[in-house]
Amino acid sequence: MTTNKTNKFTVPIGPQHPALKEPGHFEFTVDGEIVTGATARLGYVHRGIEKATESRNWIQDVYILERICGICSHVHAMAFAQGVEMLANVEIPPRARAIRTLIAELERIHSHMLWAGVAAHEGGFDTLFMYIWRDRETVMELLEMLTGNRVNYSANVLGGVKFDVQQDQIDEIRKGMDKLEERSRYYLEIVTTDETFLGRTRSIGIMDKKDAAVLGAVGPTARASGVERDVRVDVPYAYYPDFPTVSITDNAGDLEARFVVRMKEVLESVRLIREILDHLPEGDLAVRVPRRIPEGQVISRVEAPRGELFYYIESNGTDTPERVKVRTPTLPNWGSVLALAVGHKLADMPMILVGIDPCFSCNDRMVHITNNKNNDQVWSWEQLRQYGIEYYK
Amino acid sequence: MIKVTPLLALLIFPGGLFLLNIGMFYEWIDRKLVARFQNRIGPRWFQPLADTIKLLAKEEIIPEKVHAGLFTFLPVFGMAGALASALYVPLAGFAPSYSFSGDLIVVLYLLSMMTLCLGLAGSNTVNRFSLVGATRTLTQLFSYEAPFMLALLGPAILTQSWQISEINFFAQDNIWILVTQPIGFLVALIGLMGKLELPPFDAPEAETEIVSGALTEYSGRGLALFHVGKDIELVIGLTLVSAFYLGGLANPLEFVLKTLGLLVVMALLQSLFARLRIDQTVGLWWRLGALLALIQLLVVLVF
Amino acid sequence: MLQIGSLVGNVLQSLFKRPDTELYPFEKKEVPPRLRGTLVWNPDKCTGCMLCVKDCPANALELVVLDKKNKKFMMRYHADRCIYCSQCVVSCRMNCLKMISEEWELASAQKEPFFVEYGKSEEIEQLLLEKEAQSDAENNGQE
Amino acid sequence: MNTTEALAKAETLLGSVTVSSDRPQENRLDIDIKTEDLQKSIQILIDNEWGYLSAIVGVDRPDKPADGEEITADTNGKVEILYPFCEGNAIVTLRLSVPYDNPVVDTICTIIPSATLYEREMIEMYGIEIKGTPDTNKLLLPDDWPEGQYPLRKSFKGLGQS
Repeated sequence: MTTNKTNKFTVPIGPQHPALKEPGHFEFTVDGEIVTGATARLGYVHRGIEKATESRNWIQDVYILERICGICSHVHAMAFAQGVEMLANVEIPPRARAIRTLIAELERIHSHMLWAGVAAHEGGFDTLFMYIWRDRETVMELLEMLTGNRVNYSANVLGGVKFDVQQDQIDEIRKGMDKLEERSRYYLEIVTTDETFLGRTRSIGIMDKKDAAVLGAVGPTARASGVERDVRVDVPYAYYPDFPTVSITDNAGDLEARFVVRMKEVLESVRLIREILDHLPEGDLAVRVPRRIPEGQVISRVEAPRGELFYYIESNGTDTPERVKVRTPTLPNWGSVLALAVGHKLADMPMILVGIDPCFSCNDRMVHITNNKNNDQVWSWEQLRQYGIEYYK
Repeated sequence: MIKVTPLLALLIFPGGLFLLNIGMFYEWIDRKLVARFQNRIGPRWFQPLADTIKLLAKEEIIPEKVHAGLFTFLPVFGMAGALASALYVPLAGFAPSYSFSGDLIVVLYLLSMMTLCLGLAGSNTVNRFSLVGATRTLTQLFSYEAPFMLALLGPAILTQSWQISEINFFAQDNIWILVTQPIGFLVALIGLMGKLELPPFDAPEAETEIVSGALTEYSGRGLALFHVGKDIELVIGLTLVSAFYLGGLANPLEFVLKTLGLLVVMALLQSLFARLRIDQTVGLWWRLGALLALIQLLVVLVF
Repeated sequence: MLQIGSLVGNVLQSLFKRPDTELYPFEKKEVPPRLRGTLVWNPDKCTGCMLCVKDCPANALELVVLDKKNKKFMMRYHADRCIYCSQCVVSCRMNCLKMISEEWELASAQKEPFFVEYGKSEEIEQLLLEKEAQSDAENNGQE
Repeated sequence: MNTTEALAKAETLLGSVTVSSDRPQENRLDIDIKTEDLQKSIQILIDNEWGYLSAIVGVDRPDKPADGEEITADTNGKVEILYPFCEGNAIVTLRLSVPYDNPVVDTICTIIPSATLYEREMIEMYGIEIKGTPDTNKLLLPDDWPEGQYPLRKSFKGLGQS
């Protein structure tokens, strides 16, 4: 129990906590059940990826950046590949653009459904959680069929994509889309009509339009507050110039609105995927990109499932980048959530935290251990066992 | 009807061994049903037993800054309360081992002992999650207790007796009280869910907010006792509600059918709702639950 | 319209449906043909350009040159480091590398199975003999 | 407002603080500003509702060492700090550099409160001192991270190695 001078009670959430699927630390000062202050401490899954890119070549970096996040791995690789192609002045073939977009949209469906399940679980609605995750398997299996992997699809190479889409796969995807569309409509209805669940989501964690705009919220979090910020619409990249998407917004700004926006985005993705499959262009899958990228710097932005993903890439003319800066969508959304936590009930905090769809491994990217032997922070299995025996003697 | 000798009653049937086993069996049914409602497979039949044995075999860690005596004995008290209440209810359709006029009140208090012990156990530790959990447990106790009692009062007034066995006989001879007092039945059933902290009333142990609530610091034996105590409470609660509202319990077959029927309804209710916040729970009980129970009582009194 | 327990239809249906759970180690699903499993190297066409080694993000590949003129190479594949991205398959211009979908349950409690050596058996034997001779020589030297 | 108009508007708005500017990409405008003009220029953009702060990017620019020498902790240099603002397709980047021996910039949290996370990252990764930032606790690195080690500087090769 920590009590400070004003007799305030601090409730920690994390680093290990059932509400957080990844480690992160939040401290809430509470007065009874009402939150009066909030701070964050990140970095528990920092892996040094930004630094690591500087010592690897451009091709290797695609994969290391893809592993920033498991859920939105494709968009990371895509943002990087897109930036490098811009630097190298390479135009990728239309079929590659279409397939990239296709996988990105499938991934968006997968991410949004994952989030909806987790958020339902935070609200104690386990049945909804189980159902949503069961149906998410459909899209996971489609991705596995297309790329051979359920996460970290590795579909991008510099200059295009690795995998083609064949006719039988197109049929499979269409079948899957029909199922997903039906189920998403059903879930949309549930989250907007179920009384007990609305008690946990309606008018909770409201962020108004002005706050969202100034605090720099991005993605569905911003759109649920009525801020039209969607890179796919603002700066069409990949195949979006040919097949534009609609930016889905809601004005309520509460948790319910975030559910509604995400579920509607799933439906929009389904529509887009069908359209892309109808008009899949013929042609090559990839073009050659030089191993040495010409000097220059570029900003590459794509819309990840959680919002705008920002890449700053600088090349010094060699086969390794000079600087790769990644700003993931979760980081600006944290700022907005921590600023808005005050005044809410403690019981609502997990749901509000989860409401932005946080991805901790996305915003943590540092610390690398280079020398295992001389570092007492790294323990071997044998050492750990020995320590355990000593401890309990 | 057969009467069982006291010592046997305490150790083997209906107290002791029988109750432990049937408690764990009912827990399994509950978990299995919820799993099937959620389109999962669910645990195998021996899972609750295996959990209990594993927990009993494990080291019990007494955290720092707690009253060690309280920490050790609270689970025992809680479980003793639940076991003792078994002596007064028509378990498995047999006549209760002990019976006196007014035993209904005693059973209700014995059942609350478990919850009180939980609350005390939570506030005994310095863990923040335990403390918040304990507060919520006790808050919830004050919210469902009155409506639950009022709901069980209906049949008692109808029988004009406070003796469980007499109410049981009365229920057997007459039309199911469920038909005449549907509101009372609903309040009693949902009150039972509140008592057992089942969803949607699981705010006191909401894992995504406060880990495991009052039980966060418990491990090994203490945790096992609390879990088994809750299983026993589940059986006794089901017995009470079905004896009162579902036409009494005359023989083991009726007992099994009626309590399991109730359990199916409870499992269904568990999987249908999102968790209520503690303020919503309190609001629901006092604004709606208590009011409904009172109306039911008035109806009973007038007619 | 607001309602209580709106999932009830689906919940009751689930009771009579087969559970969706997959009993993985007992019942295995068919793997998709594109699944990326163990890497297999075909030494016949390899020219020793080393592109696969250079592009591997996890340093999982080592190409040992036995005889550069006659194009004799041996590959050491560290499956424990491999991240199964199949960049090497894309990089290889001779199509010597392939990730097979048959072998994918690679978990192991020991480290040994993760170290795979590919090459023509007679060449490996020759190399091993050389190695042995070398270590023998070293041992003799020490004594 | 299309991209060209947006960039033209930003160019006129920021005219008073611009030291020099260039256009690395079609939709981008990079503006070099003086370190002391930072708060003023950001205030201009926010007051006119031009876009939102997308990130704070640091780029380490050590002085080029003599041939054959490696960059070490003693190498002099400066850190470039970029403040990219996005408005639709248009991106305006405010750029300034601070030398290693005086790495001080003003906070922008007074104008954009959510920038605190980006500023904490800059403090840890580049050793920039941010004047007036509300929270200087460690954000990403461990609490026992040694003083004076800044992971994203080019001279950093891992702890215990230089």
